[in-house]
Amino acid sequence: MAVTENDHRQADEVLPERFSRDASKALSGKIAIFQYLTVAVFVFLVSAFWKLQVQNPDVYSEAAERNRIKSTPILAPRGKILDRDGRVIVDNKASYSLLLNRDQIKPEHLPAIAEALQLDYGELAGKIHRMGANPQIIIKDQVSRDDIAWIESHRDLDTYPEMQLIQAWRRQYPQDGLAAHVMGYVGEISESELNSPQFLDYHQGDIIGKDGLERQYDQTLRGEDGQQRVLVDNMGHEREMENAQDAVPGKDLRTTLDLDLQAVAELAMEGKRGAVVALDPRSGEVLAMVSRPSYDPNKFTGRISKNDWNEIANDPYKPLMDRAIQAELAPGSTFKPFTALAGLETGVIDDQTEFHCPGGASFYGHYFACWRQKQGGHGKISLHRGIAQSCDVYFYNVANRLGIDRLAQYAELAGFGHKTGIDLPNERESTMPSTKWKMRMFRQKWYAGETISVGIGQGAITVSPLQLAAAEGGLAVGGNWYQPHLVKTPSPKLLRAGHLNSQNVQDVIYGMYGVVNEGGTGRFAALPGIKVCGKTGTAQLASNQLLKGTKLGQTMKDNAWFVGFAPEEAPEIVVVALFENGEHGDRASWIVRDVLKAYFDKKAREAKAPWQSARIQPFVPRELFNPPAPEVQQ
Amino acid sequence: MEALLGRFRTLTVLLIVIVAQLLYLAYQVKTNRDERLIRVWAVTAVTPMAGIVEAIRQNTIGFMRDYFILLDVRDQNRRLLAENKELRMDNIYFRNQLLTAEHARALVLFQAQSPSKTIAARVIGNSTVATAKAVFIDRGSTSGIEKGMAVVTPEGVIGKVVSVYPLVSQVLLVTDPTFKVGVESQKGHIHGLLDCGRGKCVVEQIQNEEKVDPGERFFTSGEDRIFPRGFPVGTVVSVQPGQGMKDVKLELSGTPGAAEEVLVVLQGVHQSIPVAPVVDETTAKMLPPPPPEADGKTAPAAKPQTEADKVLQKYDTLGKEEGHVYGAIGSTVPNFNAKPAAESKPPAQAAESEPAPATKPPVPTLTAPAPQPSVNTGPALPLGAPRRKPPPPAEPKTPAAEQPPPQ
Amino acid sequence: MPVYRSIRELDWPLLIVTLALCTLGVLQIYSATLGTRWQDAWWKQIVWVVTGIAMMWVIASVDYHSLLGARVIYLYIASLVLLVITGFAGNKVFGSTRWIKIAGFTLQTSEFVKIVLILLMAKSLTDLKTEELNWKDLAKLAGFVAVPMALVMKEPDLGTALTYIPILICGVLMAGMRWKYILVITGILMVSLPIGYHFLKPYQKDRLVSFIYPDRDPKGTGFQVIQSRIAVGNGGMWGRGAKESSQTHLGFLPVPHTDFIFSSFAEEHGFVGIVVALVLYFLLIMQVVQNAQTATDRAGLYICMGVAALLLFHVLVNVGMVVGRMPITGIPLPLMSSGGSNTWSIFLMLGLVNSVRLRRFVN
Amino acid sequence: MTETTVRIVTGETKENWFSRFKVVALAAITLVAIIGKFYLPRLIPNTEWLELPLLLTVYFGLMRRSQIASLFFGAFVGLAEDSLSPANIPIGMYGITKTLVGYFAASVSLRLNVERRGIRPLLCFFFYFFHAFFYWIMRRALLAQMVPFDLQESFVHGVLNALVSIPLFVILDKIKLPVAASPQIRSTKWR
Repeated sequence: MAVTENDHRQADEVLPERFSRDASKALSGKIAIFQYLTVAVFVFLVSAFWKLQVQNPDVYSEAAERNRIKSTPILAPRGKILDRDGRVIVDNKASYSLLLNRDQIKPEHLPAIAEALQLDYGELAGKIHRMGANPQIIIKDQVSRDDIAWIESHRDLDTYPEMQLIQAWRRQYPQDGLAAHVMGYVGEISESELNSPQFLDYHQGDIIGKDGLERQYDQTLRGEDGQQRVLVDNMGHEREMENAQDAVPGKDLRTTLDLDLQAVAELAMEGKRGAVVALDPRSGEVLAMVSRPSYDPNKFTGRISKNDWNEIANDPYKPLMDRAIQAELAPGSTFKPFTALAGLETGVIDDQTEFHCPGGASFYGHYFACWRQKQGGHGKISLHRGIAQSCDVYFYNVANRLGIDRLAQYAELAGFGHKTGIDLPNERESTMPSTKWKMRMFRQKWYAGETISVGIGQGAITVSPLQLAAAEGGLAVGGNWYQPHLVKTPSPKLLRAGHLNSQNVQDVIYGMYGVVNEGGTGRFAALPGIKVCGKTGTAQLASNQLLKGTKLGQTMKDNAWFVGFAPEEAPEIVVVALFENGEHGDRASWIVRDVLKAYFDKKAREAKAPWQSARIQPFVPRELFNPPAPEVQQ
Repeated sequence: MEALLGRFRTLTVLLIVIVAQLLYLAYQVKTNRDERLIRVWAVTAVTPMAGIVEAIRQNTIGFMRDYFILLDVRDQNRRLLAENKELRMDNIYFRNQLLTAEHARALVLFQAQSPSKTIAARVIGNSTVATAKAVFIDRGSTSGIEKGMAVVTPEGVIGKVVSVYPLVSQVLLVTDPTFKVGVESQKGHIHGLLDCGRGKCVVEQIQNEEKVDPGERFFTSGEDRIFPRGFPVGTVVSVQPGQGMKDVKLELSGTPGAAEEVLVVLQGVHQSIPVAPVVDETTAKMLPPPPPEADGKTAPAAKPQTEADKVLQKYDTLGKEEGHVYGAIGSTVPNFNAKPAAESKPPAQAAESEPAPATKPPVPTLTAPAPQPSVNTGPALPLGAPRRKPPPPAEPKTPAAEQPPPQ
Repeated sequence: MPVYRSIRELDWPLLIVTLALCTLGVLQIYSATLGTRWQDAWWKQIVWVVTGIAMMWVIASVDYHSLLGARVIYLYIASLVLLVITGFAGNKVFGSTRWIKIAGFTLQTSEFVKIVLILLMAKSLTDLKTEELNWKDLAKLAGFVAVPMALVMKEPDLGTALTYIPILICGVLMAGMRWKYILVITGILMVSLPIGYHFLKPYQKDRLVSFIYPDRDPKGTGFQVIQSRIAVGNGGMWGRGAKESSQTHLGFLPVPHTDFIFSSFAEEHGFVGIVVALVLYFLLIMQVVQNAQTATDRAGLYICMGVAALLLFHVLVNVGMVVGRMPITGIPLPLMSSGGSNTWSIFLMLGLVNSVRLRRFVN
Repeated sequence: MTETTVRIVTGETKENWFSRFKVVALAAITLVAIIGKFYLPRLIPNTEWLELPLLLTVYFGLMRRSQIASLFFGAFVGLAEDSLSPANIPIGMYGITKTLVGYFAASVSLRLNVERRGIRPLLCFFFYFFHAFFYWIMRRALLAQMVPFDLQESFVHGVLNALVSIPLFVILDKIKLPVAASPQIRSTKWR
């Protein structure tokens, strides 16, 4: 202490005023300034906290939340599409999709990402711009193994952290366009679809059915995407994972198609243009439906590139068109059974009525030829042989006697001129001419001469293969027309009941039996042991709207039609084949025969091996020709 | 505290009063609701007087009221708009920022020599963040290093360059959880992804069906377009089947964390080394995709099939065996219930029946069920065909029912 | 002058506030480091606080006048030597050598230099005989501070070096200076700052730049600023609750138990919590200032004011950094941040303050 | 600071150093002032500038010469004003501002002879300005309401309030209790 006191004393001596109590008071002003400064510092600090914690803490808690929780979608698989036996037609395959997290996207990264993944930069940038609202944007589906390796090694925080792989489902369609038109395809929802009311609960970037069953039953097939939340720390370690919402897979869709028949029909149509439709006339179930040329829907699944699309859409043969429901072609001679039926029902002819065919006839100042004109006609010919030999002159006369309106009345009963109402989008309405129709369409009177060619399925009358199959099928089961459908309904929907005279129907069917089994025009469709009935048709292209005026149209040959059903006594199946440019109806009959054979072979197979599956259930009404007049549901 | 109370009493009281009000204010702002109770008290207290005033006011200048309300609303609207704008700006600002983790920076430089295709570099430091899986090397853009280049040692892979400074580069190690490497096994050429995120190194994306044995070595596959193909990666320690994918544990042959001398792969050193050391931080260097593999393993990658395809194939082969061309003019009636004869059918017979099926009259007599000798054999059946032996009577019947087709 | 002083004479309000802050600190260290590799930091902190209090008592019982003689020069020289030794033989952590091992303790020498500087400043100012300092005095005082500053900056440790400046400024202003001088010095500083910027290390430049534009390099140094602000904002009014803070526990906050302890405190206890803590700091500083006012002589006043200025600077820079209002400098928060040297040096300073208080009735 | 306060311009004796008021009269006047603030503009247009509560706070601060009493009075007036103000401004804004005004007014009164007529309007002007500015700062800083600060307008309003304060303070002088009873001077300590 000595030193201290010494110092102190010394200081006191030298500068007494500086150590005196009063002198230190002089400094109090400065101390006060320091106090105010302290207050200012603390106010400054508190205000900073105020700004962060009280004024807008939501911004920061959101930021903290985003810091740690990364949410990614769990994509739901679409339902499969099955055939009537439960065999898978359209499947899903697990794959990876690449998505970009919007809040991490850096525009300058995009060219490099596009280059590495072989994407078109312009398209990619456009897509990112378009999907402004989506937190995540799927930019590539079905990422290949190479790309996965590239993505996973470039996802680090310094390179392209916006990339993220998620498990996705790739739609898998049969190869070679099998049943492509029926199945349709899926694609990214378009701007215009998004704005339409039926897609209210869809979002940008969703995959939806674009055509066929995929579109018709989109609600059933599509599942609901889930969400996964991952707790991430600052190193990118995923600490915890929770499924905020599980994905709900779409429901499978069981169709009435029979893959056996479909396969045979597809094979039979290979290399041809046209369509095949097989129906169960007793219920309207579609067993097979083929349209050729076809396309590969696998190319379309998900996000199709522009080039692929253009290639298919600009094909002159229009592979995208479903000829089975969209072709509008003259039915040709396949219409004759309905002319005959109308004649019998109205009484203008009976089963004994005979006409003379010299190879042609004149009506209203025009000469109408029979197809056997060069061979000198059919001579004297009855109804049965008229149908069997497809004598044009016979039906000219019947049509002449009927007049167009009575003919149209029965044709419309069979479904001509109406949509069938099948559960597929974009079915086309065809034409059944009548005086009313002409007045409505052209503001002109009907000329009686026009009736003559309608009687043999030419002229203004058009039909699609499906319509023809439904019409003939309804006739075959005694005049009850069921609505064709692809997805099994609890009970078949009867569109129209004819209440026809069963004898008249029998007469027409007998004529069609003759077509196949008595050396008629359809003799190539005959099957051993099964009484096949049928009718050929060779339709001129005069009314072919599709090709009229195109270059192809001028070089086109006649379309070949064949309608066949079997067995004669209780028809179970009706098959229509359209062979575009097939020249003559019998060209199409081979196709029908193969399909019918496939049907009956399968039936035999299952009768012998019932344990295989309960595939073809015995259908109820056996007394087909006098059904208890089911009520028309219209 | 007596000193505080005495000497700074006023200051302390001031502080307390203000802090109390501030906290109360904060509470209101935070809960964002009007303080009903106090306002109700206050309003009740002044109501009598206000009532009188109000009555006078209403009788005299009632119309002014609307005017003021409107003013107030407009003012409020403007304030809210301004506030909204500011909040939105804040929002965008923070959204743009939360991206990535701590960088470190270079320490000292070191000298090393450079061979032709690779360039040797020395690890000079760890990242400043203790948990970061990154190191610095003493080579930078002046040595031709670019972002995205691979870093290896003769023993195994190390990492990739993630940021380049003129004299130093930062290397992200393969042990970083965000970094995966495309790898390929030595024997089976099985491809997978190396992931060392969770302490242990595993190879992902290997199907359960594929064959990988412990002890097998893995090499880089080149698919990641960072590491050239064929660099050693590690040796398999254990293999276990997992859910869908195999659980393959790997021991790295390199020592990413402890390596001291490394090689940076200057792919394309034969090209001119970029002169401008402008570090393009946005895009990373990328190798071209690896050439298609020589072992042709990818070739037989069967097209994905659904059952529909199988049915179609079945009918196709059936038709071919019977010599039937579907839908063709003049073709014979097919028999779909015949078994697709695979091996038991004598080829001679098949050849015999094949040529000109259409020209040959359908002579098959009742005694000629010869074309179906394969009924009893059980070849590999396609899907959808009867699994059990179909009852034999089917065969004799069919030819019996056959009629000559009408000509 | 009696050698023994009654324990009742200690500045109890100061001690209570100090202990309250230490308690908050320990609790926060415990909560922030749970499950990390610094898990036992809270226990160490308790040890440091307890030993710190003991040191405080020892220092308080020493008459501060005894430290103001020639001894302070020896102390000053000794501390310079220590700093040089640290520069050569210190432990290298995170790229800089700030620590030295003495008798099993790892000490940050630069922290203790603060005390020596405060004492030196008090002595020099008392020895001066004018009410207004002239240029020569100023240069001498600045030189005293500049030498250890240069040594510490060399380590490199800009943050601690900067803490020496408020000691100088406070002392000089208290001793008295002409307004003219202040203006001239401010002018010179304004001019020389941009030049000085060029002498900073690149990482220090980075920090300054990222302080001004945090979004310029969000994954680099800007990251800490942003994450700290998010942590604070995430706390909101009432806080997320202890151990519930996502920013702290998911590792987004850098060093949540030392430099950034206040952001983790703000995240867990919210606005209410930080107001309480800041009021405690305010009281602490005010109490030290009060001791300055009651000091017997100028030497005691200078010591107390130096301590107050240092504390204020620490709080301002550290808390300002946490809310993004100050650049990141790596200055710990007194009494709350985990760390032995810092805690001890604060307690030693408080011991000096108490020593001044105990001798206020000397006349 | 209180410790060392030195009266610079006071030429008074200790006896009438500070004033006391009739509590009832003060309360009534305060109430009138607060209500006046909100209802006067409705009765007479364009009188929003009139800050009676503020003038009252300043007067009380100047006359009472007690920092604590004044700051509490300011806080009370401010909070009362807050509870009547539009709901988009939380309670406490005027409270804090007026607390400070009361405190500073009392602090000033310790140094100045506020009995002089000339100095009071000047102080009123200054405090009006301080009040307006601080209130604006608080709205900006605490509520993030980015209202512009009209300097010119504030200036004019400050002058107007200063003018009003002259007669007002004269009236208020009437309710003062004649002579301060307490001999104790609390704000200063003399050794």
